Amino acid sequence: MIYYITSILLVLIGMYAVLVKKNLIKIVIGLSIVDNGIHLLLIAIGYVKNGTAPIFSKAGLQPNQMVDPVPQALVLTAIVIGLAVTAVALSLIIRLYDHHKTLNINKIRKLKW
Amino acid sequence: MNSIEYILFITFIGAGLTFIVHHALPKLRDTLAILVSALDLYFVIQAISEKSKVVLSIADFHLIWKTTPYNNLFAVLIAVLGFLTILYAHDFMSSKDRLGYFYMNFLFALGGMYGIVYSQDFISLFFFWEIMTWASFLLVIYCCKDAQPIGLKYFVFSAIGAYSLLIAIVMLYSLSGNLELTNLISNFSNFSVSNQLIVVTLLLLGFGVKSAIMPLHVWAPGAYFISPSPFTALFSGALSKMGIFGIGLVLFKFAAQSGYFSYVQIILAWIGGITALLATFYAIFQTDAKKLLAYSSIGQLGYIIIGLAIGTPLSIASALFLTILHAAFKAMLFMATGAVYFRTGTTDMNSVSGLIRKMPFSFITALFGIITVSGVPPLGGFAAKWMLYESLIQSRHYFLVIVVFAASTAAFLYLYRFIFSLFLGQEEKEWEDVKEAPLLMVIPMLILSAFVLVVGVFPGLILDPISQSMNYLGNFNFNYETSVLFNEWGNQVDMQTVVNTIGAVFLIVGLIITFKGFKKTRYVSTKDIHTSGEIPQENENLTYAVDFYKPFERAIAPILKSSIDKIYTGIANNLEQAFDYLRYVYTGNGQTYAMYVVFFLSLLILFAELIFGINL
Amino acid sequence: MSPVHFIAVPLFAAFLIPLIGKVSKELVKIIPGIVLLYLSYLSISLFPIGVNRPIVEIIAGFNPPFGITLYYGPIAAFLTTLITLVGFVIWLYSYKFIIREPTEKYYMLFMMLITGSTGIVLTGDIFNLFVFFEITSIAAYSLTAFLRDRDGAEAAFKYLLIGSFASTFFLLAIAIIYANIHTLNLADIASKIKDIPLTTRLFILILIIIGLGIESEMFPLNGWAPDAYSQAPSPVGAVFGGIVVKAAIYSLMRIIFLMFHTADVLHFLVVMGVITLLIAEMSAMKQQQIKRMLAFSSIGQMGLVIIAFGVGTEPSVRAAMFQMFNHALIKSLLFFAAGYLVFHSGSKKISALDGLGHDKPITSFFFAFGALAIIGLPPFSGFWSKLYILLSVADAGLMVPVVLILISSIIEAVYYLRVVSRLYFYKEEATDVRRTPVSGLVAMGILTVVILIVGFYPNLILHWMTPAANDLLDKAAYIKFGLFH
Amino acid sequence: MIYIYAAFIILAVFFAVLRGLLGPTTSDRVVALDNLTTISTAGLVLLGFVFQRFIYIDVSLIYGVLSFVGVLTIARYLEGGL
Amino acid sequence: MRKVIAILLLIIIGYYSIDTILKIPFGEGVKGVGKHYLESTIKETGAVNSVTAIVVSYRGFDTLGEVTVLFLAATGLGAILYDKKGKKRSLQNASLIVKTSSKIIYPLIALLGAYVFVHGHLTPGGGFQGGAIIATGVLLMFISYRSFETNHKALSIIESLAGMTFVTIGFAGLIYGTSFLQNILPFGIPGELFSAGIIPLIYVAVGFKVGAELTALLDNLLKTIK
Amino acid sequence: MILNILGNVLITIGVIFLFLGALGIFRMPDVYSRMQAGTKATTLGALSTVIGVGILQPEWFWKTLLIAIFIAISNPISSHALARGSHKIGIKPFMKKEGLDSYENVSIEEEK
Amino acid sequence: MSRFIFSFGIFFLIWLGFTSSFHYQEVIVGAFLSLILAFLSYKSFTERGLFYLNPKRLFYIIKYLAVFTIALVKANFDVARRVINPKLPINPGIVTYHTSLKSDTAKMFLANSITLTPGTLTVDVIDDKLYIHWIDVISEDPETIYNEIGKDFEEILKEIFR
Ligand code: NA
Ligand code: NA
Repeated sequence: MIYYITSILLVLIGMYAVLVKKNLIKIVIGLSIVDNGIHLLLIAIGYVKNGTAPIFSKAGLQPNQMVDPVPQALVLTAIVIGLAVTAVALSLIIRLYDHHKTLNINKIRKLKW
Repeated sequence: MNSIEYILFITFIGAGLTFIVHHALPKLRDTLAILVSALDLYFVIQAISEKSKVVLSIADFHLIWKTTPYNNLFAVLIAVLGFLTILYAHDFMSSKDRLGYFYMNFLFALGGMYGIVYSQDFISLFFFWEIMTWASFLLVIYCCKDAQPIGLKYFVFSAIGAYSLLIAIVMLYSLSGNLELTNLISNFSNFSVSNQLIVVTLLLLGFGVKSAIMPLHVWAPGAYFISPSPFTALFSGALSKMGIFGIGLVLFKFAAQSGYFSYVQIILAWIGGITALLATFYAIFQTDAKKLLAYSSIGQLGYIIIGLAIGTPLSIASALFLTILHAAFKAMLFMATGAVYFRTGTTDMNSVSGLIRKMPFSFITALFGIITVSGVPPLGGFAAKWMLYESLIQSRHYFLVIVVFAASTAAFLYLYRFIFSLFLGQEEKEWEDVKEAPLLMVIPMLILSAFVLVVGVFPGLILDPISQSMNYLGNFNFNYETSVLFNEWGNQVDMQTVVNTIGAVFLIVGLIITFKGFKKTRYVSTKDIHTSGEIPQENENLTYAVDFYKPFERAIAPILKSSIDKIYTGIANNLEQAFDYLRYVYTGNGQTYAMYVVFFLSLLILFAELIFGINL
Repeated sequence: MSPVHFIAVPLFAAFLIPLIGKVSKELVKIIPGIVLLYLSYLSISLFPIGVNRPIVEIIAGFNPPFGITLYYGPIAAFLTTLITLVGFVIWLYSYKFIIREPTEKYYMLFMMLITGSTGIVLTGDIFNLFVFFEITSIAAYSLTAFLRDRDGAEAAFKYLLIGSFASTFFLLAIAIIYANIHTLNLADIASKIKDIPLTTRLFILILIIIGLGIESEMFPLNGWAPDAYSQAPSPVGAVFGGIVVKAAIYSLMRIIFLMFHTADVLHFLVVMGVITLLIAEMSAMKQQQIKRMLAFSSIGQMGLVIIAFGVGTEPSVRAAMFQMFNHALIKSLLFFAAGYLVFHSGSKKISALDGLGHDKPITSFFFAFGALAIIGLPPFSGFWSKLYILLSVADAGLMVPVVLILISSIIEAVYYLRVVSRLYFYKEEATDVRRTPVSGLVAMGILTVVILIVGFYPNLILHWMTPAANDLLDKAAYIKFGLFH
Repeated sequence: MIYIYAAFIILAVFFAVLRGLLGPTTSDRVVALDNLTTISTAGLVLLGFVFQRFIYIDVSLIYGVLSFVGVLTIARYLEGGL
Repeated sequence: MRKVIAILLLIIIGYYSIDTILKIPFGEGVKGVGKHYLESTIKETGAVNSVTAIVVSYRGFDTLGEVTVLFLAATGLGAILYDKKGKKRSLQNASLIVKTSSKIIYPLIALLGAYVFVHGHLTPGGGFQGGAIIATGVLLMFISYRSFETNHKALSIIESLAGMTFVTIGFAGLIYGTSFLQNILPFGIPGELFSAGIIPLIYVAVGFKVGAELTALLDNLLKTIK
Repeated sequence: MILNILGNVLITIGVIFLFLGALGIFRMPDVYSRMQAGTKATTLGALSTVIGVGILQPEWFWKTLLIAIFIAISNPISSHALARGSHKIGIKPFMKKEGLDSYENVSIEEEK
Repeated sequence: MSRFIFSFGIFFLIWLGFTSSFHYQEVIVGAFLSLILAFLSYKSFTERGLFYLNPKRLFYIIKYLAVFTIALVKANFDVARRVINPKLPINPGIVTYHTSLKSDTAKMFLANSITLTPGTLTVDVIDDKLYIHWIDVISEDPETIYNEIGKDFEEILKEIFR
């Protein structure tokens, strides 16, 4: 339960950063926090009370003792995707800083109207 | 292939070819265009006897093209005028460039018109309507940078017209599931009254724009003025008649089935009347011959609309008669003006004068033209106008009679000014070397002059096909021999004798005046004038033509001030302003865009059940 | 011969390109062309089969809903064909247009973008859809900034910012769906969606509308679009307008028609479409830059498509897809022509185009042609699709949208004509001697010919639209085939 | 027994986190973080023992390695070495 | 102002999200496809790690996409930061201690990475994790040596070959089996290293690929700092 | 049995030192002394805990040993790097007597 | 060659530690991977290779480990003392320690060992000087510093790296 709420709170905190912080890096951090919130949510969805990792690494482990492996697999993918997006975002920030000499998003709006 | 297919095929392929030929063999280009229009004329006439019909399946629609008496009337008009104007264009345009573009669009416009008149379904009608509109638009903007805003105005109004047509078409489709004319006509009475009214209004609006009825006329003066003269002749003579063609169709094939037909008639008739009157007033104050003719065109179409709207056999006949005559005389006038332009490089009535001796054929054409316009015997205009008065009186639209009469009288003022400014008055040094226009320009003018003369003498030539097309439009039994005019006079005297006599008198009087004018013409400077006490300024041009109707203009200045044009401009500016505010939502700040997303999300969340319903 | 080639072959090519690049730079440029030719061949040969009966391709040998499947039905057949066709032309155009290094990376990104879009179109699994969406998006972000100029980076960053929101919401929707019904297969979800409580379903719907609406350029989610379209290299603008957004709209509509097919939702789409259309067209009116104008025009067209989908009848869906087809071709043509016009005039501004019609007659002609076609002037193909949309919208009794569509059409015509008249009627002297490369002209020529042919024989395309429309509308069939193996 | 271990670990985490929150300098926070990672590495091994899952040892090892490089990177960043 | 609006909107979204999500039962047994996977992982894939079985087998297509995403990011960065090459990585040297130890630890981290991706079907690891660990090793070298250069050519060749291997394995399934990415190798004895059919193969490819790509990413990002 | 006890004893010592390390970090006056406390105590704590587990669970021993070795090598390195970094950004060590910072000038010199 | 074999051996040992298994498959794969890795990195991994396997050096290595362990335990009790009773007298400062070790690896071990022994923390190593944060500076005399802080380690390390 608390995981659900925490994950949504993480999403909201991240979004707040994206919506309000002026620094591009902070915005990207905000995006990452959002991502993490969603990942946590996925993991929480797969959680089973007293469940263990879904790996049959020794005899006697029963499927019903395990957590749902699907969300974990999905999170793995989602993490990689989040990483890729963050990397691209950072490279764009490097470019933006080169051209604008600032990281303030309010000052980077040559394209408008 | 039958004639209709030939016509469309030849015209459109020809249009493309002229463009290509222009780049490959420029010398053949004009010949090709003339050939195309001549072939068109041949096949149009062929089609009349052939009773051609084409059914073509495209997308999910059947495109149907066929000949009806009504179609043929307009097709012949287009073909004749098209042929003559292209002939005229050969010399007129010889010094211009981008002629491939010019001829291609010219032929496209022609093809579009043929398509429109032969169409028996709304898809092809709209299809060709668009082609015609675009081709004419491209010709309006042909000349120069100055033409662009004018072209844009023409375009916007055309688009409004075309799209109201389209809305009507789309409605018809949704009401009856297909767009074939015969089908729609037979289904029309099943539609609800409001649907009927909406459809008819939209159709009239659409066609009305093209025929420049007030208050949708504002595109016309500029567009007529700026387009090259050969095309102006076609534009005003034939292209604007596509509106009339459509209005006739709408009124008698559709609106007549509606219970509210009489209201439609009255409103339309009054719009026609106002158009006629106001346009005439505007025409009076123009200093440019072409603009004058442009307003005159608008006014004349007003008469035609009245005639159609009144809806009695006689009035319809008069309207159709006027349609044909207007095509002829307006083409003549534009051609004559074009000839003047061709030699002098201007159509400004204040700077050109006294060309009568230099350009006699052009003068004759212009003279025949204005005689026809003003409805003076012996030329066709007389009979047509008379029929209109007669029908108005018969149907007790006395007030409209007054309006039409006033407009006609006023028309005389500007027509007089037109011919006087250009051809009469002093001969100026400046235009000493001016010669008559080349033969290929004169021939079409003379052909048309001969035509109006012949029609004046033998109106039956025209009234026969008109009565046939009226039979097609509805059960209008119009027999010109039984009409009041011909009846009352014809019973007593030999009709032709009367007309001829009156005509002969007028002709003689006219010629006397003219030649008298000839003799009295002296070479004087425009400044050589007695001005009771006033000292003329250096740069003041004091030909008679200047401020010709100044007092009159003062009198109706208020009307001019509240020009509809200005209202439109105001609306357009306000709209643009509004658009301008709208695009400020794109602030350029990525964070703001993100905020929009979140805002939209919250909005959807808050009103989720309201928006998406509870039976998701 | 399997639909998976549409995804795997361009991907393989993307992986291959760096290796080839070690050998020959020229070969790198040719490979995407070969791939796209092959895919075109594939789409032509698979098309009749897929239209007849959907091919449900199993991946990794696990039956649905346990494994991922590809669903190659009529729509997928149509869209993959469209993507490969447009992709091929874009490649042709890029051949000489993309001269800025690293060209190798350009083609890699381009190939992966093709992979992503065909993946979006083909996949039968919602999470897989998410993955392909991300592939497409990240490729798009990178391509937007490909020129490495100031504005490109800005546009790409905004795109990324909003795009990340899209993926977040979409992923959240997937998470909630999985949490409730424990499946990710689209057909399976469609058959079980009613098991989810109403309020949750509403939330899922909203999240999906936001998530996929962003890439579908729905107002007010489209702030990124004008920037990205206008700052990306011109062929990439064509990629966005011709490929990416089409795939995005398709996925949005597929999900809505599978899971949330109710009158209210459809009405919502119509309203959003109309708003999108009007605001975009009005914004386009005042643009100073030609590509930005094209961008707004694209958004407007998407609004039109959304309206048509929203009407939700068979004719309207058919019309929507026809419009997508036309828009993909025509907008590509416009972006191509604009690309060289900008190149020749040396400025992105519309005011710099004066007289180019005389200097660069062929390129200008293509632009003018495209402009007339997109306005919907007969006999170009755009006329038919617009007409069909109007007819179908009116047929559904929605006269107000009809009127608004036409008003927007007038606005659209006006701003296109402004550009065209600048090309031809403002200045007459020739100034520039650079030439438009043949490959670019051929690319534009192909599009022009196709637009004309389709204009005269709309049935060539329309014929296939009816099964495609039914594919979208017939949820039961999708479930039946999607879960069948 | 396990509870005693858990109690100590939790207390350790508590104080380290407290220092992380209090700062006052960035270095202090990083020191706290470094500490936390070591505690976690050991904690994961312990957890593996408690759950009797060998795989946790793998996790611990990898976690230790990654966190080491992470802290080192931050340290280098602090001194302007990046 | 922006803050207030943001907070208000986020409260709305948060409230509704939490409201919706709390309707999801928490911690109850696995259902649906997840249950199927748990019950038949060993039987159907030969892997003992269900997550890996899902990642590489059941949803192997996602993983191909995921590999693509990383490749895409590396490519994208290469394009976006193209002409940044040649700049010094850092201003200051690392200390002798860090430098010396890095040299020793770096190959060990690489070995750990290899261990992780080779055992992806047996342990919580996998290609991505292993690749990431290898890249971490490279990161250690990057931060320790100002002028540490990766062999770009080799990296790019590894990326390409690994990616092509993955797709080729996919096609092999299509050619020798019935579908793309289908397992065509024997499962072996569950729990042994040589088991689970194509999973380890794919994970080795992924490991190399991810290692090379993340290295390229780091290289690109770090290079740009003066 | 003996192994069992030994293991548990080691773990107990381990967690206690882990706790002490954390407490030290919390209580020490400046960043350098915090590092001192932290590094030493947590290193030993972790080593002891990990090896304790290895003893309790003999088949895990080798791996736990690896972890222990790694911790023993890596912890002082990261502490050193942090100390150096802190000094470079100008965090002065807490001193009772002035001039006890022989690294101060070195640090500045190198930057020049 | 010596360096290569040494690297391979270490890697293989560590691999075995990782897998904790002598299953033939693991051994084969491990050997293979170690071989590749050793080939790629033996140059940077070790400066001297099998040199360390000399029995005398092995003896010193073990001795070193013992000394180190004792120092570490002492250090921890020192820490415990200070943590529990922060009022204990301290006199922190950074002192310079001169080492005669030449090998970088040796210096690294020395520095790390010093860090883990009571009251000291290596801040930096520059040439033959170690800068050490000393929590209780007894004396600033280089001789005292050497004896107090690193003598035990340094002498053994000298033997190992001789
Ligand atoms: Na994965
Ligand atoms: Na540590």
